[in-house]
Amino acid sequence: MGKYIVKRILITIPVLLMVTVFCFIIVNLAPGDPTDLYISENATEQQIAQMRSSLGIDQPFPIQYFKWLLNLVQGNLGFSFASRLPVIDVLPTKIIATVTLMASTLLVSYLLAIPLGIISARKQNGFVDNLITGVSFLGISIPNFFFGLALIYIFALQLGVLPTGGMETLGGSGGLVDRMQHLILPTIVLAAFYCSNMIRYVRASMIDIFAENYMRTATAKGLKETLILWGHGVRNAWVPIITVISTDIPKMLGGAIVTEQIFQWPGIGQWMISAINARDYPVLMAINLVAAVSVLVFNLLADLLYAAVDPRIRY
Amino acid sequence: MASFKKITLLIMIMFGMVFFLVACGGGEGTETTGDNDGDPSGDITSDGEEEDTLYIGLTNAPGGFNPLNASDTVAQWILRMLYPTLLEQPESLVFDGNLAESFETEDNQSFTITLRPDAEWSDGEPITADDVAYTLELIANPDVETTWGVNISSLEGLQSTGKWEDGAAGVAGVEVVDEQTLILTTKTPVDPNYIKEMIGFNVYIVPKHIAEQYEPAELANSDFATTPSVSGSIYQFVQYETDAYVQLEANPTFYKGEAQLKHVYLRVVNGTSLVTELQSGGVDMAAGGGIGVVPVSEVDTLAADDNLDFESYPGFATQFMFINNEEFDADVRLAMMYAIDREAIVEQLFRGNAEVLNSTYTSASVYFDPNVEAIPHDVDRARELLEESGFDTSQEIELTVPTGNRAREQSASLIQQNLAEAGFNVTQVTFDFVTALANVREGDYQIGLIGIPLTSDPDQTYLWSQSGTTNLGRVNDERMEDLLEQGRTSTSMEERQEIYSELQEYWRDQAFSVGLYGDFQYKVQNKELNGGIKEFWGGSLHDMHEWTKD
Amino acid sequence: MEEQLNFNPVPQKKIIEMEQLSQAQGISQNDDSYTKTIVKRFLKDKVATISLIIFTLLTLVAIFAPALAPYNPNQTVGFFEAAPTSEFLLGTDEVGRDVLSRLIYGARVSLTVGVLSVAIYAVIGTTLGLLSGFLGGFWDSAIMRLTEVFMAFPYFMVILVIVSLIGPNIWTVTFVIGVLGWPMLCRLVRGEVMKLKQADYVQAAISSGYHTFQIAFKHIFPNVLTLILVNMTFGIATSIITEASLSFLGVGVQPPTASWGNMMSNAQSLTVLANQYWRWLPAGLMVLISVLSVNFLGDGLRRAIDGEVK
Amino acid sequence: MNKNPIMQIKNLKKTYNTGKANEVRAVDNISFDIYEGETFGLVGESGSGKSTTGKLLMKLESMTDGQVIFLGESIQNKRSRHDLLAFRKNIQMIFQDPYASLNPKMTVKDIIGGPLEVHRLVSSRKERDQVVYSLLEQVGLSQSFANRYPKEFSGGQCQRIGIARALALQPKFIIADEAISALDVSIQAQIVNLMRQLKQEANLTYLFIAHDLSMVKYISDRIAVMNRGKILELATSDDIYHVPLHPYTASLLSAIPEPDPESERNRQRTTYDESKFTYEQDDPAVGLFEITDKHFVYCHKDEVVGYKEKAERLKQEIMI
Amino acid sequence: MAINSILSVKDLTISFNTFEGEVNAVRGVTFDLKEGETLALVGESGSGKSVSTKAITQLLPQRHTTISKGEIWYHDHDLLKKSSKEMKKIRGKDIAMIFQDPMTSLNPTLTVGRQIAEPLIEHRGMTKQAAKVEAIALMRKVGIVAAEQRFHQYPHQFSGGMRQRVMIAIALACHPKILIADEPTTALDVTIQAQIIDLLKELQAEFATSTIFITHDLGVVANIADRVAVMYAGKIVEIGTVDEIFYNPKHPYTWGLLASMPTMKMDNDDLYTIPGSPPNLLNVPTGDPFSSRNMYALEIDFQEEPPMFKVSETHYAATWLLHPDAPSIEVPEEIKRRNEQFVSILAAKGADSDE
Repeated sequence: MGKYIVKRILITIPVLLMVTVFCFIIVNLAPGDPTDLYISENATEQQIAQMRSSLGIDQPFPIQYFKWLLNLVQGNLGFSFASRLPVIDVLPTKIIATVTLMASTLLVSYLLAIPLGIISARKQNGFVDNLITGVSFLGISIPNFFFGLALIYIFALQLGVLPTGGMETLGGSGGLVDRMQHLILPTIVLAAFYCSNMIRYVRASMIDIFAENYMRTATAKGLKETLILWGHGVRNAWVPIITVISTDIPKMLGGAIVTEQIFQWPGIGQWMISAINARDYPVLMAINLVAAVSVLVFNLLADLLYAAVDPRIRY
Repeated sequence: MASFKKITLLIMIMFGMVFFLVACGGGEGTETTGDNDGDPSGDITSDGEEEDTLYIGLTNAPGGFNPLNASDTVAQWILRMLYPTLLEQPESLVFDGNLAESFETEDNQSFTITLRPDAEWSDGEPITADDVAYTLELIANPDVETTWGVNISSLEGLQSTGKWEDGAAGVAGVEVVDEQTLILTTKTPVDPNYIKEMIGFNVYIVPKHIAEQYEPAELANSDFATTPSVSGSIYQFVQYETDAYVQLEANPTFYKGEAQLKHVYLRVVNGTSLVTELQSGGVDMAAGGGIGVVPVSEVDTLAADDNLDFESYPGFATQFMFINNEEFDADVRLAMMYAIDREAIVEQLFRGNAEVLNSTYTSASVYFDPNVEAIPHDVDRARELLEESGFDTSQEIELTVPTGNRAREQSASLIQQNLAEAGFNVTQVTFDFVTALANVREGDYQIGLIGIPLTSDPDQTYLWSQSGTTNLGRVNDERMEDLLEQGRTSTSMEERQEIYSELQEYWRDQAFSVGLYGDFQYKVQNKELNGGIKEFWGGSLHDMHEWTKD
Repeated sequence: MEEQLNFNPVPQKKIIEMEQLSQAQGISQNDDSYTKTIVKRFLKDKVATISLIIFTLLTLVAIFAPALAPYNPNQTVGFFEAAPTSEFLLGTDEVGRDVLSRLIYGARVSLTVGVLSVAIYAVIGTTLGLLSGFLGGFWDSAIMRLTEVFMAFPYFMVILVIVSLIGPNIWTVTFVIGVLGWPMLCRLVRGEVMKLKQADYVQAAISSGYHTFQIAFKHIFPNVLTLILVNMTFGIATSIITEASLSFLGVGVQPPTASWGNMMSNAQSLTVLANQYWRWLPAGLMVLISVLSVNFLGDGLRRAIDGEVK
Repeated sequence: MNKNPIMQIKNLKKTYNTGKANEVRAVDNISFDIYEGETFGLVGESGSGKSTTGKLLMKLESMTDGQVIFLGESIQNKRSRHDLLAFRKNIQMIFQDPYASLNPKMTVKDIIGGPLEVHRLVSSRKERDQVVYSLLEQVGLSQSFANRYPKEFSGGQCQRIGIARALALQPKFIIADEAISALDVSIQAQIVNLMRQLKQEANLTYLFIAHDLSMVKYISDRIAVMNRGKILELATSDDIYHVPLHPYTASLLSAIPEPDPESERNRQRTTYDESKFTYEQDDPAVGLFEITDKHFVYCHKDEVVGYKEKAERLKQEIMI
Repeated sequence: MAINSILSVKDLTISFNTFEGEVNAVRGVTFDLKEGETLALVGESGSGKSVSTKAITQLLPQRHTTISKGEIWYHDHDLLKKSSKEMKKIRGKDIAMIFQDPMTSLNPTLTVGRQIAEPLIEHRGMTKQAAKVEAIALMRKVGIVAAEQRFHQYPHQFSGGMRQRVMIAIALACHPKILIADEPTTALDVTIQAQIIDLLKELQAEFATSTIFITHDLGVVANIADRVAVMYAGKIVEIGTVDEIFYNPKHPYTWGLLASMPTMKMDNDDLYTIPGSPPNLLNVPTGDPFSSRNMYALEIDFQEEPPMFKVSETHYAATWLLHPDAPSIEVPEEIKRRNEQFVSILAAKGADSDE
């Protein structure tokens, strides 16, 4: 097991390097010099050159990359071109914001999706199943910017019961309830997709499981419905569920860009958009790194969890 | 059964995690805000707390808080709340004393500045002439990254870049007389308004005792530039939550008196959210002036909102269709000018909340000459001119359109149609703003839409001179150079007005570019707010310490 | 009664004939080819059939847009932001263009982006998946590392950068979605190929002397094709939404070209959302309808292939 | 019977996960010859390595060690496309699961005719179809099957198609890997009869791999009994049945249920205690020893005498 | 010998809905299971043997299945009329099942011990501890060594034979009155199969369980069954004691089955075969579905399905050949041989009973 983890991590390193190299190239390929943004209309050549050297972009790409890598090893992600703040100082707050939204979204999604998916599979092709399936298709099909704005319009502007955006009431005394209120709408918008997606997977795998011989055995034993369902059925659905979770989480960590935009959620996604617009390379690289690491980490975690939920899998 | 317990436990852990995250989310931010953070009952915000808090909506994030190096308008605007300037400008080119009690000259070359004796930094240190001189020295120091070089370049002893000559290490044109007095000397006589705007109004005075703790070369990347600790103006910096909000609190030592609104949050939101926040009361006012822009499509909605004050004024924000002068001669350019129905753009797209840009000055500018006749929309004339020019109309012309401004994107569609009517073969190419700007800057374009924020000072050398840093049209015209030179060196406002009238006329005839429209400034704010945006946006903050909320 | 019964033995020859007859009948009972069976099953699924009809209609609309659209979609033809009238059935947009015409032309863009981008990644994903699964060993791990690299990319960032690099237009958006979308499909195909590789008929094909590539593409590929098709239908739905989201972020298909996505992104103006339903509702409905129909189509296809009785 | 070996297997080995904790010697150093025209039965329970052996001989898996000579040439040297094709033309396989061995997305015509095209034995579509029709007829199916898909047929019909495919290249040698075990009893008999008939018609050699002795005994000339990757006994099928020397063979025989209640009631089962027949790995004194004429048993050198006596005893019992 | 029926199935008719149409899987199956006996259901795949027995415990997928006719009587209850809740109390407790594939019939994610203990807790109300003790005892009983350790292991750590032993332990945990064994040894190697059959026989005697044993292997039937019912195309075509079926078969299909098996005694002749394949139950042909494969077919076979003709008190067969008007025919060699054996067995038995 330990050996397996070490091996996996070692495999991960070249992948990570490749991701960062690709990302560095792509980011640097983008036309337009960051200095175009950070100088005023009447700036002189000399000022531009001075800024370029101050930002460290006066050197050739490979050297820039290796400098970045060297800094990374020392835990330094550079400073933001836009705000000149060390990226490492800003990153945690952004991650916390995104993770908060992600956690509430995924919690709500999965708590709803897993039972709904199971019910759907159990009543396969019945009215309830068609209803759940239909709504979940809707959830996948509705663009979240549209859904989000509609919710803002209804709940924030017309009814005035929920805030339009942000993470908390600024200058208010904050507090849990206030934060929860801010979480509701973006959570609904994101959960619409993640919940629907999960429902589909849970439903599909439960349908397969219901057809399994061991489920027949459990029935033939005369066990109670709930025990058959949870004790025998759902147990075997964890592997696909974990697979979905392990792709959902990095997807969200990579930024729920549109939703964060709409709800002014100060997370990774919003940061990324402004960083792209500002050609803020260090920030982009950091976000990319976080996203890539999360993909790889959750891949690994998923593999390890498989072994926990399925005794047949051993490393 | 055991699995039930496990699942329940798992769910509880997950709930716990969410609560934890929610409770401590943005933890750094709230440390300073209040101590009842995480107190479940703390959500009831008392009215008293909100009454002395001002929420301002911004549509752009500030690029740092470096008083010496702030190219973006947002940062400049916020810095004005944090650092004193010598002068105020409540109306365009009308200057009042601020840190300076007086700012006088007799020869238009030597300016005597007397500072208020009572001014203090927020840490209790007095603000003296030394601070002013040190600020100017920093700007002139070649090691310091700064955007203000050009502002002070007229001073004695400085190059045209605003940096001192090699080995000079000091600004000859700055002389500290005593704690409250200093004298600035320019290389040649200048229009006092020029120096008043460029140095008096635009340059933020930095605390010498703080700034000198840093190596000049490292100032731009230091916490001096990112998290200012000492303020000399209305507010002091509390924190910046990147891309989310800037939090300020009243500076008790402010020389004009402590602000009535003790807290300020400048929230960074997108245009749509700005509207929803304004309507829901999440922000009290839009920052306006190109940094707190409500989308033009929402203007009617906002104007109709009973809770909001809505006014619009001509401003300094402009949109040009730049024409690559190297590719198109004057006739063709003029044909384009005739072809584009700018009235329609202004009337229909902006519902009148903009003005046709007849010249290179908006009506907000005192140098704007209303007598320069506008070129009307005249397709026939355009065709005629086009024919005369012998321009090959089959040639495909690319119209570069930057994204990020819906009204501009929409106007592009109209412009394309207009030009097509006149016989041009135009296709739109869209790029994100930076790319578009980069392409245009490098001359890698034919025609393109770019917005230019103008200044109250009429000098536009940077735009239309061959040596201009933002000569996007690649203008290379002797007469124009001449006029710009005259305007720049003239020392009286009347004289300058004359020169610039001529320039406007010449500019129109040559159609160096097509002025499309000048966006109106909107004042959108909660009716509860007393104060807010002024007709001259740049001077809106001069009485900010007196603003209140009902 | 007894008299009617005939207890004569039937000659063996006749029995053999009867047997052959009954075998032939046994076959003729399901006289359909595999594809036909699936089609038949699919057609029994009402929702899926309706979805297919809708999607076909949409496709036809897209193809015959010039004939169907009443106006030039990019020309100002009326007042700005006018509500629907008999002249402009769905009103006009912010610069006075006919919304209906734009909607019709938008079908072209949305479907092109949807179908073409998925086609691109299906080709990449399938090819790499087949090779990875079939060749195994070094190639397998190399391709798998590559999928990891691509999956580790923040999707939107790359899209945004590339789009700003090349300039946002329908082809860029299509290309980027296509180039980035393949890893999931690749893994799916690989997994399936690994399974099928052990199948006796593949072993039989090897024994018969087929070339490796023939086996991968002629023997294995048809058996993963349905899986790929189902995945592709869902992919089309996702692509249409992605294009719409990109348009919302301002980097999708650019004006004046109409796409449902950029039409719908009008709804980001609250005034439009609240007061000018004709400027977003039709486009929104079209996105919803097309995505739903593609989704249901995929689901129906999957069901027909699995032989799941509805 | 012709005594020319069509295939010689020498010290064939296949090891999975070599050197790891879960190392498996699927095929552990086996040697035997298969003569032209005979039916060679290879019997063993699941995990005995019999199917792996079949795959090794087909070059569907690569051997770890050893040598296989087919038609006078070593098969492991056949790497080039040309050599491989030549090899595969002469050796074909019939698989266990009649459905799984036919590509569900291909018509019967393509399944049977494909190999013909690969080996360029036909020059046109038309010619191919003619060959396919005659092959269908040969295995007792109607021509009308040609354009249909495998899933339309019953298991027995599918297995006939599989046989037709194997016959298409007119191979000399066919490996039938549990070719009948997935079929119903009445169909098994049909297929076995068909295979016997074809063998005579086309002068084939069979390697008949199976997990139980009843059908193998009936169809084979010689039988090898495999267990844990080793051949434990190799003899003519009569000898295997009447004079089973190795206790494992005896236990296999005693376990076969017979459709005869009377004999079942009186049946005595012999159990095989494996621990008594486990030898040290790679002991040179252990191997296949010829006990009586062409009757080999895997044992230690010292046990040979004992087996010889046993053979005598058993033979005498039969006589009586 | 008191011969009470513990279970009687009457005219059971079941069909499945598929994409192609309605498959008539079971077409009027009637049989009794007598106390303490083992009844073997024999037939080719698709003959309906497994479906019939699944109907007993309502294990057929409800959505696609139509049970159009029939009764299943167990202790004065018609099992077909039971609600699923009532059925739960019968399943595993009164009627237990063993399935064909031990690899997939055990839940891979639960320990073997837990799977054995579950019915004990459910039906016998045992505590977890008590159930564990009992489960370990059961495991020992079915021949699993080191039961204490293996209690905590998962199915994948067991060999096929061992898994089937676990399945048997689960089935017998509550001492069921009826055991339905659905091809329990088909997936196993012969030597393992022999062990499992011996084990089943032994336990069946000990628990006095009546057994329905489904298989297609006549060898296994000969070993384990008291009575045999031969099924073809959804019907029982012949039913009788094991001796009657093996030594005095009356249905040509039974003849075919028996004759097509190679026996150890046989020579290298061609095997006897039944031509063709079983009919498609989507459209059951008129007359006897077997007629077109029947070398002894009469004209009437193609017109009318034969009823059950009585051969003896215990022996019935559905073939027109038993009709008084039917011509006499020459039975296959193998059957002749068996008939001869039957005579001698009868004689021996008669001698036994005389003494």
